[in-house]
Amino acid sequence: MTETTVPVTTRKDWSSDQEVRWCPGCGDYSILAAVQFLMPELDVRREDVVFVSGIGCAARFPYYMNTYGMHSIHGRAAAIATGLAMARPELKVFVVGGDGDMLSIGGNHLIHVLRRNIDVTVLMFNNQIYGLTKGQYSPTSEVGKVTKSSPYGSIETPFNPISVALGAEATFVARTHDMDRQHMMEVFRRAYEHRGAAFVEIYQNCNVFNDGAFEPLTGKANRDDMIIPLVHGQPIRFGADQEKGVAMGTDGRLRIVDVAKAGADNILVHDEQHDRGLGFMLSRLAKGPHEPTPIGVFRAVQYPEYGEEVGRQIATAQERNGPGDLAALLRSGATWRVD
Amino acid sequence: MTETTVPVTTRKDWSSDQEVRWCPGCGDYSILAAVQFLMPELDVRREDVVFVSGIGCAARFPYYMNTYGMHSIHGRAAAIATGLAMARPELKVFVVGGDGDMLSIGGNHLIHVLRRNIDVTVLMFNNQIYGLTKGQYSPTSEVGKVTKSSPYGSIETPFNPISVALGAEATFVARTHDMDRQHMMEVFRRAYEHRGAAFVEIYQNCNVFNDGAFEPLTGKANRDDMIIPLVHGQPIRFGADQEKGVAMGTDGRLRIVDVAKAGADNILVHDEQHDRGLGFMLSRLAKGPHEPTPIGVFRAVQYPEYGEEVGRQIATAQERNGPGDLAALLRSGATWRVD
Amino acid sequence: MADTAARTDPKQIERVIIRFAGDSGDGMQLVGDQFTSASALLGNDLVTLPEYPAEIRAPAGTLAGVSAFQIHISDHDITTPGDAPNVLVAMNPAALRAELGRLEPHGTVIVNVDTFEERNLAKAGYESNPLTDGALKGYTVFEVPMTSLTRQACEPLGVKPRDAERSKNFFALGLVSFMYTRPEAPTIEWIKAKFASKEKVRDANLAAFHAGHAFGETAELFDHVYEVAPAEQHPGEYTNINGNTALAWGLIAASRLARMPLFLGSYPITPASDILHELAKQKHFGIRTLQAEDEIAGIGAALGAAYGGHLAVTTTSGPGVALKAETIGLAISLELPLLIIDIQRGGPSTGLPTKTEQADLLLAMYGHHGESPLPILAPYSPAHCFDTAIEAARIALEYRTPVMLLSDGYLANGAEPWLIPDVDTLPDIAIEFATAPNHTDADGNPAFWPYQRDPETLARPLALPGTPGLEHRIGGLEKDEAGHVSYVPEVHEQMVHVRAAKIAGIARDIPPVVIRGDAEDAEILVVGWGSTWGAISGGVDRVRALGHRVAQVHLTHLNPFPANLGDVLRAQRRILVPEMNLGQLARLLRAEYLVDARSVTKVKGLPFTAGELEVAILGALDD
Amino acid sequence: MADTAARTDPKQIERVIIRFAGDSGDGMQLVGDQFTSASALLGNDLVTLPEYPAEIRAPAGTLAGVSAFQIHISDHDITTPGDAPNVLVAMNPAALRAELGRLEPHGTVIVNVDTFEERNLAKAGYESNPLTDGALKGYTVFEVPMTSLTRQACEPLGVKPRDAERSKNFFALGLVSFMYTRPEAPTIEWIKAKFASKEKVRDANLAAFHAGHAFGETAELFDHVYEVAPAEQHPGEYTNINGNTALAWGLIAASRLARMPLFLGSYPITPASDILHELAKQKHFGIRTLQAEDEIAGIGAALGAAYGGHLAVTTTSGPGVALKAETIGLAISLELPLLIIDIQRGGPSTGLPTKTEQADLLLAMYGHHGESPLPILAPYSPAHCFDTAIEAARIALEYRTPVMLLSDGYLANGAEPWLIPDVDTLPDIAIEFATAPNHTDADGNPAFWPYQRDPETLARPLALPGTPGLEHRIGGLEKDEAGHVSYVPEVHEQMVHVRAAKIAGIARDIPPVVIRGDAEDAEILVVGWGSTWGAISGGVDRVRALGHRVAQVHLTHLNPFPANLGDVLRAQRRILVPEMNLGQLARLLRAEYLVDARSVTKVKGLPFTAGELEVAILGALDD
Ligand SMILES: Cc1ncc(C[n+]2csc(CCOP(=O)(O)OP(=O)(O)O)c2C)c(N)n1
Ligand SMILES: Cc1ncc(C[n+]2csc(CCOP(=O)(O)OP(=O)(O)O)c2C)c(N)n1
Ligand code: SF4
Ligand code: SF4
Ligand SMILES: [Mg+2]
Ligand SMILES: [Mg+2]
Repeated sequence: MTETTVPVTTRKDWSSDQEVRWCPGCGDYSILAAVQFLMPELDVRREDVVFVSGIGCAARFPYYMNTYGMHSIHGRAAAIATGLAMARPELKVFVVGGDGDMLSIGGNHLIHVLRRNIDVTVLMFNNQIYGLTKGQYSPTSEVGKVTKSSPYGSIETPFNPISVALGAEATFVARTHDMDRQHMMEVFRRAYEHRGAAFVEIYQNCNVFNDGAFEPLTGKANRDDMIIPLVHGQPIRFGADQEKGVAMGTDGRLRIVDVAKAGADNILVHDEQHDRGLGFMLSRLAKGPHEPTPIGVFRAVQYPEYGEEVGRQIATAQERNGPGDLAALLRSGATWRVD
Repeated sequence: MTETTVPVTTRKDWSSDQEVRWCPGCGDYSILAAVQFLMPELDVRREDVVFVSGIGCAARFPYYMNTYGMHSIHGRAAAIATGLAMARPELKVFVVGGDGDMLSIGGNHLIHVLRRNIDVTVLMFNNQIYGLTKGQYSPTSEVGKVTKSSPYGSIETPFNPISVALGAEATFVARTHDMDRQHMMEVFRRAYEHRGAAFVEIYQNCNVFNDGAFEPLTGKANRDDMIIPLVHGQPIRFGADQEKGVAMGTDGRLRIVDVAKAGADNILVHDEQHDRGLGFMLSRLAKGPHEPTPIGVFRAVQYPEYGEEVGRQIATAQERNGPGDLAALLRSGATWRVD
Repeated sequence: MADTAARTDPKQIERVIIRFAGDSGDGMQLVGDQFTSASALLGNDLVTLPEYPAEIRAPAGTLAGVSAFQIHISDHDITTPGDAPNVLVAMNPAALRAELGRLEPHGTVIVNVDTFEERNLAKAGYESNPLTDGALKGYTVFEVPMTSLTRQACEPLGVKPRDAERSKNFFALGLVSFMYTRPEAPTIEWIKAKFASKEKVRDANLAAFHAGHAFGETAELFDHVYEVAPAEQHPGEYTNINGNTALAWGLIAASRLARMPLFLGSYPITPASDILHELAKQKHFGIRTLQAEDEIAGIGAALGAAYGGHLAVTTTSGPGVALKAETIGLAISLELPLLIIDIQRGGPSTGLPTKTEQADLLLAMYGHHGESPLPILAPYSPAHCFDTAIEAARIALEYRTPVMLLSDGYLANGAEPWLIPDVDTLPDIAIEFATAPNHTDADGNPAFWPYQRDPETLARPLALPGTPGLEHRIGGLEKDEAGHVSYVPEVHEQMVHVRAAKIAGIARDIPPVVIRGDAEDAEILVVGWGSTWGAISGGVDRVRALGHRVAQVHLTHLNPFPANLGDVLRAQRRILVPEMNLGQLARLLRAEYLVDARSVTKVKGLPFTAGELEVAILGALDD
Repeated sequence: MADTAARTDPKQIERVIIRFAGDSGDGMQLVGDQFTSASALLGNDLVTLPEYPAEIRAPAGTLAGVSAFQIHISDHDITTPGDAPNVLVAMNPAALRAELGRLEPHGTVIVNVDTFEERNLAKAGYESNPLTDGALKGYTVFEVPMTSLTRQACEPLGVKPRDAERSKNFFALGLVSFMYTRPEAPTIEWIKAKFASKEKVRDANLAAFHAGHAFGETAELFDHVYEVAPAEQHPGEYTNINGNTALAWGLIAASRLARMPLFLGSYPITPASDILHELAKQKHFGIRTLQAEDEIAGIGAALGAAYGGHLAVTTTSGPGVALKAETIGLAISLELPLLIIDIQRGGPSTGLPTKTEQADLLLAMYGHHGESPLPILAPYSPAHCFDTAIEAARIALEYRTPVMLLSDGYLANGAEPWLIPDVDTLPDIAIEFATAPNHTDADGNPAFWPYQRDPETLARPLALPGTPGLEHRIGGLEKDEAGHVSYVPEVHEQMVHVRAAKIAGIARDIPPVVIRGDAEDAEILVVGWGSTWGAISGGVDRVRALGHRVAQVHLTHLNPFPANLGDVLRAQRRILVPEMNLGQLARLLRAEYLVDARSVTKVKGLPFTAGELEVAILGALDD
């Protein structure tokens, strides 16, 4: 590897020779396309990229990327990626999976990978359903959802993945959706560039088992009124004419207001780097994809990255004790000689 | 059980005959005492109370309560309690364990029991260390902590248990500490009375492996200036003369202010029922027990309780289909006769 | 030709094996199921084998997307879905390519000729058209334009051609129903009921079904139609049932027989999920189901419910059993009744998730740390899942122990006619819970000792939370009879032995093995367990028909083994153990009885065929 | 009496077994360790057995709180911590009560008489004082007021009496050091170094140690002191090492020998945690340790690091192995090198967490779903943990497979003198990673096939992420040689067989078993594995000393077995298998070789003694 510049590539270079096996019309296709279109724009070589996934429809993702990849077991991708990223900090590690994989069986690994700020990019495809096992409700399914495993309707309050991630100390938290390639690419790029753990929730349509779940939000006709784009340093406004906005009251309540009435100056300015909970409040603005919902980056703060800290401790230890002398180690306790 | 009133009991009735085997001076003793003193005040019979625990010093708790109890395996108490509470909604189920048990290995069950709003009272003894395994850092240990497993200092951002619980949709979230029996009893009583999952973090001193972790907060001399009591409907004020307070700015930032300067009217009024993130912001006020820290109830909202909903669905199904006829079930597909 | 074959009397045949194959989206499982129902109503004996790909929907028209349904119908008692199909219905080139190899020599192929155009051929990997290039020489081939005929049939209904095409599977069903003289009425009724809420679809399907039937009648393709007479069966009421439904119903029955509410803690996984689905549907039986956050929570919740006095169950497949190992250990230590149901599939790891295998026996037996024995049972046929669920519950309750039940993907989805039992004749499996102290302490006070055992069964008393006066604590640490934690070396050793003795003692309480075939003086004994029963029986019968003396033993109880098994085995000249693994039962038998049990193995994700076992048994006889 | 015993020449004895026992807070492990070091420096052979309670600190003075440390020192090669102690040092009544039963008949008891007052006697459950009520008849009892003498010795230092009392363990150490003529200097040095940062404590401990020594010299209690001469040992440099340290160092050595960085993913659990602690300390070797959120994450992270090219390890005990089962299955399917280290403890469930047991062998062997073989190794002594770690790494790397290493609580904490190996003589275990394509695809382009195996070892090529041109995907679904997912029945069957053959083939690459004792014409063969080696060897030697012909085989490789094991076994008249479980190795041997291996079992959380095995072997000879 004597070259120092990364070769120019196109989407094709990043596509593996494997036939893509998602249902026709599945939102996963557009996410795959967004990633494959993005990769050539990043300053990275194919061999330095690894996709690690669990099990589920979403988790088939690595097979379609012409990079290194591991399709592991259900829920454990974050744990496996933790080891890989710690061992090989120079690699770019992605973790890909579904809402079941990451928030049901894999919930604990997810919150810990975020807390530890491991240098991985987590892409969670949220289709609010278990696709691969043919349609049971998931931890993000709405209350009342009728599925094979909830014929009388689900009675479980869904997780709000953004809230979970923020409650788990995530340093980068964002949301995007499968109907907007530009937005996906932009969010993925930011997540990729973030040092430490980046969590991205992607609203994804499962047209077989949960068709139209995000239509109220992502449908072309609905977007203006329903999607609240978050832009760092900008007032939080939306609507066809940016006529609506979000404001904070001294009673500690965020409200959606009419900008004209409330006054443009009173619109809350988005601050990704807010360290004490604004992102969380924004994540609570909508109770589900039937209310105006923020998308974009909720939080992006710089904290020490785990692998780097590990490296630093090793360096410190080596400064202090030299680079590990095996013969000396074996003699580090009391020793005696027999002649 | 023809009696309808609960017999009068004293602490002694709630103490089992087992010798208590915590280290002398351990904060667990005072938590045990608070629970044992509280029980006679609650309208409940001994036989209807069950303590379920995982593994750890804290998890030995059930042995000392003269009730039903299960000392299960590391991290799984919340899952076991889920089944018990669903099966027997008339029982009062407590889940007891340490910070390692509930936030490390048991993190996923914890967030799911909270999300589902199972009718259990979760008491998490947070000593910011693994006690039983003799002193490794835990997911709540502060960065830089030197332990047997982190001789160069821990590099992990700790969880803030209140934030985790709120991020996981918990309907009741509170914090108390082992140096204030009255406060403990009050919080435990509220948690017990809450319908659905109640989460209580108890700052607990492990005098053997992490002595004094909460001293800056809970030490008699420090309390006034360091503990911010949360009282529903009251302005959030603290200090020997209530001279300090918490206020929200329109920039979405909570600040600790001088009441005199800010004006008493501008002090934020605590609202446990705030449904969109105030409790979370309050949980971020302190970055650790070395900054002024709120204690009390962060959130208490009424959502449908899981077991009750299960019961309701069964009732609906029985209304619709009758009470389950086995012979008819076996004939519910196409059948034919051979003579 | 007015006198077409179709109008002549049907030709009587003893049995036929038909395989429907098409794209995953083609609805092959659906029509397979309905053909099964119609045949069952006719009184045929039958066994089915559904096979579908692991992908939800692999790209249409590819080999990976082929979904198939095989049915064996017969006028006599049969035990397998058949070795090689006699008839293959191939809805597209991929189906033909993927399935042709299984067809019997000179078998019949019915293809949807409309799909044999360039793109589809390419997707299936054909370089030239097999219908024209001679690849099907030797087979009887019927080329039927199913797509276009279906479209035509639907035209008058105003159904759009693209929508109409979706009904082509019903065309195929109509055609095959005609060929094998299945009555039309039940299928018509069923289509009406099934699609009641979608009128257009219902009408299209009906039209396609009629068109297929009519095509058979009018097109002069077939020399004659066939009839398979009803099998001789015990009198009574029958239904057609697959293993997962039988298991779910068996659990419901067990809960009734135990007079305990049913609790299921589960996490979805193929091929076990349908048990969760079925039980979730039957809520009016007072069933509580929890779709847990993972397998550990699933069994954890079940254990909590067991502690609360429910008949508690967890269902899963191999990866889930692996995850549940630690909690199973706790259940063994607590000595609480609990059913762990493993619908085995191809491993290791994610392996072949939609295929069948029997490779979790040793995991069930040994997959927990420490000395931690538990009973293991395995049903031998789809319907036997019902009985085995009840028997597993009986043992779990009576002995206060977790019990493993090993079914597999083949049993789970395969179906057979089932003589519906009279529910009043099912056993009472209720147990008594403790209501009073069972001990007097040193001070003369009454006490409850949760590990003071029944001297005969060694079962401990169960006092449910809520029982006044019996408050006590249990846990996973070693404990003495009083239930108190004890690290005394002798107590531990005694408890280890008692736990082992309790499980071993169940042998007194289960039926002895019965030899099928030649009980005396056999040349060889064939020992099996689980879903291989049908194929083994078929193989044994064939070898006996050749004049050999063959004995057969099929085990439902795998731990402990029936008390007489050692004697039976030691009396044999040769022992052959066919398994869909590398010889797991054989290992257990060898270790336990020091007999030279030899293995026949097949680890292909597919059940044995009777023919394979015939060959294997004959081969073993030569040794 | 100027001519006191202490001033006469020491009496030479061959060996002595001393047991220090006191409250958990009394520091028995600490003085035991130091007595060990001093004895090691003297050149004695020695074996130790620390035993401590599961509670961090059970209430002071209770039976549950007793902590003990046993040391066996000898002038010749010994292999066990000894059957029954010759000397018991009891720091309080509870220690006396808990431990007296182990002492040899007529053994010596040294008690801290200060503690024998009413409250302590009651806490220990004594109704009267055993020192006065005749309970110690037949023993040689020395009543020493250790607490008060320690207090007196510390007085001049200005140490408060309550603080001074804490040093009474050093008084005991001084006294026993005197009795057995241990040199004082090393202990003094050690106290100075260990307590360097706490002056007061250091000085109090020194004073107490001197006082104990002086007490022995001046009090006219002892007839004479004893001397245990140095054992004959291979020349070289020695250190005293326990199993967990040896294992940790072995892993570091393996990482050097493999030229791969070491990665540990682990979750704390007794008795394995110390390996994590030791490796976390040695960061300057470039070691990365992750204290994971649970055992599943521990092995998951290790697997990720293995994929990244690190020598990856996970350490745990039984409950953790159970939890790791599913990920082990993935590692087997991926065929990545990975060490899984199980420090076994008493089970099932939480069981006896601080006690030893060997009951996870069958779990290691069969505790994963599907057909999923993996190699299993077990060290036989504390120092052998070092070599076994290297051997396990060698096999894992060369065969690209997870490997199980089974140590136990006894090896983990027990110590023995170890001839420090010359690091230059350790084997090179480095492997080559793929750097270039190994295949040409249909279009003639170079390709990398991750499952195209080495024809001899059947190992697959490993291409590390970061290697240009070899990008590929691996996963837990069944796959073909090219690494592509495949559900083809024949591919699955072939892969199942190949994975089995790869592991079985390791037998060609491991040393044959060597028979210790009477290789020819033995009356009985004793087969063991793991930590029972010392006790078995002792038992075998005793029975041989009685004139019997006894052979002994001790297995380090448990899967696959050494190639000649079958022949060795089949040549025997009797086979006896002692295990700290209910007969797990015996089951494997019986199933594999159809030999009538009989079990001797002990499941008490304690190791066998040589005496117990002597009895067992003699008993078996009578059969
Ligand atoms: C240990 C384990 N448990 C269960 C399964 C079955 N399983 C496979 S994927 C899946 C959930 C899929 O849902 P999600 O993660 O949301 O992905 P999607 O298919 O919707 O993309 C389940 C339950 C498994 N493979 N392994
Ligand atoms: C499956 C499993 N893993 C690990 C352990 C070892 N273990 C017991 S308690 C514990 C952590 C204790 O910490 P915490 O939960 O904070 O309780 P504390 O002792 O501090 O009260 C660990 C790691 C175990 N018993 N079981
Ligand atoms: S089942 Fe749903 S998520 Fe899965 S591939 Fe099909 S459409 Fe996509
Ligand atoms: S180790 Fe710490 S937490 Fe555990 S009992 Fe002792 S003081 Fe309490
Ligand atoms: Mg999903
Ligand atoms: Mg703790």
